[in-house]
Amino acid sequence: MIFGLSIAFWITALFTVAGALAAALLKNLVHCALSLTVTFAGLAILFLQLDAQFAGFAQMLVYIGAVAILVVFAILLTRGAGAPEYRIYTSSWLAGIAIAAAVFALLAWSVITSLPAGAGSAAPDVTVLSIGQALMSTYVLPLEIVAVVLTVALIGAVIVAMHDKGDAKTHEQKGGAQ
Amino acid sequence: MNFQALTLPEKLDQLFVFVQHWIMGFFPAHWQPLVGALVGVVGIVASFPAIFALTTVLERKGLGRMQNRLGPNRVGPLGIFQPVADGIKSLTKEDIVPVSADGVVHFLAPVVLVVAIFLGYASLPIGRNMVLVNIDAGLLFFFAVGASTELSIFMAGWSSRNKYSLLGAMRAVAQMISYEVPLLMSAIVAVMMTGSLSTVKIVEAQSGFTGIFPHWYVFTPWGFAGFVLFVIAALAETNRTPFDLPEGESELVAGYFTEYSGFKFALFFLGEYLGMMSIAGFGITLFLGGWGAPFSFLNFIPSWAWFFLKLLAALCFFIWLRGTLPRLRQDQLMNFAWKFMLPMTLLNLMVAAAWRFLGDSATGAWLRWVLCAGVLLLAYVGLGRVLMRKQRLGARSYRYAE
Amino acid sequence: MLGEGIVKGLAETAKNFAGSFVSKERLTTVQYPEERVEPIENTRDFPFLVYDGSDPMAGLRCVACQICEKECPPKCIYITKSTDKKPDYVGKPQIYPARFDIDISVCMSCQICVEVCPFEAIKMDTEFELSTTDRFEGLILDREQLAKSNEYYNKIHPTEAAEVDARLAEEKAKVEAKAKAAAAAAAAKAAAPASGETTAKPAPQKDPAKEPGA
Amino acid sequence: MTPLAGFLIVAALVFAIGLAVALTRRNAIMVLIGIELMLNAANLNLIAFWRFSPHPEALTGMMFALFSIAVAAAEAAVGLGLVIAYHRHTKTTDLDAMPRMKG
Repeated sequence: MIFGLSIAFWITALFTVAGALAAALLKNLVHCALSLTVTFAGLAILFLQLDAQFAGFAQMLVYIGAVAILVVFAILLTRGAGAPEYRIYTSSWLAGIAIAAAVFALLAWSVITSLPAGAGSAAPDVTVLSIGQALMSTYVLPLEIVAVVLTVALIGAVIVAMHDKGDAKTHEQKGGAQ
Repeated sequence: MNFQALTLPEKLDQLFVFVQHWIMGFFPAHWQPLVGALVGVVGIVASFPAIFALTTVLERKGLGRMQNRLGPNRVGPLGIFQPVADGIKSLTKEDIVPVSADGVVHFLAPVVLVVAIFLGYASLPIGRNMVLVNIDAGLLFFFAVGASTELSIFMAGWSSRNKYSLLGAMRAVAQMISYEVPLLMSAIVAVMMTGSLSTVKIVEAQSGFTGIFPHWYVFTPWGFAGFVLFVIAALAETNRTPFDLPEGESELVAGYFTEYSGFKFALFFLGEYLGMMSIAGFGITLFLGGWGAPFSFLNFIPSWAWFFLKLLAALCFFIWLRGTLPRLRQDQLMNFAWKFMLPMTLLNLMVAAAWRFLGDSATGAWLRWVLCAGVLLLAYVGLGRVLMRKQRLGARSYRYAE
Repeated sequence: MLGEGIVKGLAETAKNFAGSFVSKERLTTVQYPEERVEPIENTRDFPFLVYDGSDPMAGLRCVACQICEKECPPKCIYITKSTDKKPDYVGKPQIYPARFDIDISVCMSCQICVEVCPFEAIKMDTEFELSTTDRFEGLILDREQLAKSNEYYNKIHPTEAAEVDARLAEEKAKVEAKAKAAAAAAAAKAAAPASGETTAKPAPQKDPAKEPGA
Repeated sequence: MTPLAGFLIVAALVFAIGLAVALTRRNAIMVLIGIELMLNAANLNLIAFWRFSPHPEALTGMMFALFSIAVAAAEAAVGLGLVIAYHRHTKTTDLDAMPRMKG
């Protein structure tokens, strides 16, 4: 659908990066979580622009519907919702920025200097049916392993976050159950 | 398709499709897809809020009658212009934002809610050939978009800096996430039978008739169970009675929109009813044959009329429930979700799979009917007994804040 | 069985819903501005001042004793005493209220002002359509707005008003009898120069344990 | 810039920001947010490479992204559960104040 970078791509990319930047820079943790959601939504729209409908909707469902809520719950449960009065960056922030900048420089350099990819094939005909069939045939082993991982994560998260009395189990269950 | 060649019922059926094409004809070919989409969007944005207005009157009058009152009857004949008066009032009311509120988030919350809910209508088939975007993963799109309403509710509750708002929002989010699992699981049986996530294909799979009776999924054991579970989960998802704890006015003033007034409050109100209508619309699509007629001899009535009639019936049922049931307690709510809804939906998935593989032959048809209905009924009675005896749905347990 | 109660409840509301269309006696609604329910006799909302005769300001029973102002729990009564005196219903010169305001946005309709009034001057009204466009000044009722005739009082609370009237008439008769006796006594010793017949006239004392009304 | 390069640059930016967040913020939840950003950037890369590959019908990149989303959800649940459990014991989510976590 999108060959040549359209206006839609640039707008979405802008929102995605702006959301990520806001998440990095804002003081209030809840604001960070909300701007993180903007990034998630932007990435989902980028997936849709890449004709990956199923992945885009899965991204929305899992990240906006579950992970963002989970993060917000965790922030409120750890009483981090107010703006912190002390500095928000670690003492070694300069090194962190330097490493991140170096990584970005490396990635961008390799992207720009690499051989231009082909113009791309026509939009692939990927239906949910074909994804389901692939999941159930070629990728059945990874699927089962992911199922086990999710179950283990579900139980693990419940046990880790559980009170001794066993009554704080409501919110962690949901992230894993998606 | 040639409009002239169709019979009168077919003309009526495709009326709005032809209007859309007629409007599109005024524009150059390059612009036509955009214009067509815009016309569809305008249609949805105009028609569903109109039904919302109608629903508010129906709800207030219906609830009144259930309590042996008259309900609103002042504005216009029999009070049918009440929503106009309500709209004018909420538009002209002062918009109050608490001093300590987080202004930007407070403003964005109702907007995000209404936008997300309107997006969900995109893949809802409201008539033959009447769906805004016919995408392959239409149902997934609805659930994906619906998931973002939770965040907007959290935004509303958190940004108000009010303990009632925050408590209401946390209740709403916990409830919506808990019931999203059974909602998805109960919807999946219809997807399993159709073999597609496309809402249009799901409706088409139910459009046949045996004698005069339609092939709706609700007329099968797994379909009926799925439908009931879907309705319960949908009630919880839209914060309707008996699952309206987030707005429990006796304890939380008005829940997450306590600090909203004027037009923003109206947006929340609109969002709530639009969410109710979209989820009812998807329930109709999944289990009640979408825009299909309930009897084969009623096929001459336009498909969109059937959809809206079913939608109105569903809304009336929601109102009826609201007039009947008291509010659940938080522990009952959570126990019901995880100890009743989840096992039942999982079992229903297995029953649907068994139904699919028992086949359609003459002997198999009877066998699978008895088997599937028996398993579901047994599970329902058994699970109900266990939960009632252990009083999981009744015992009071206390939790204290740390 | 699980869900049994829900079905029963749904049947009950459906019965009510259908019944409200069939039998009109189910509906308790009264179409208020057009139809009105006659208020029951003990209805009360805000206090008013009773006057006798035809001139509201001249006939006020209130003597500005300020007991009600002191007793009022939410402190919604404001009284200024007059500097001059005017005769009350028995003809005795009394102070009268130069200003008597009640803030009905504060008043809680407790009726304590009525209970403590020794002069039967303040009573509870039944008028409830008091909305104004000015929520500050419009809800402070002054002397002129508060003054209502004894006939009006008789109309809204007939039993209670009859009792009050009887008691007042009795007292007035007693005072008049006493005055007449005093006059007769004065006439009897007309030969001797009379000295201070006013001191002989006792003030109308009231029984403190008076009935609060029917 | 080719379309692929555009998506890759966006992914690289998001990845770098996520890395910066994970390395510089003091709050443990923010570190998890940074990790989520990096995972998302990787997903975008996977999908972009899948879309512009010679044979997108093979679905390999898309599947990888789907599995990555599922694993990321599990990671978020466990990670946040750990943060909550740690907060319950020490009443802090500040990484600079977690000396006992040093191995």
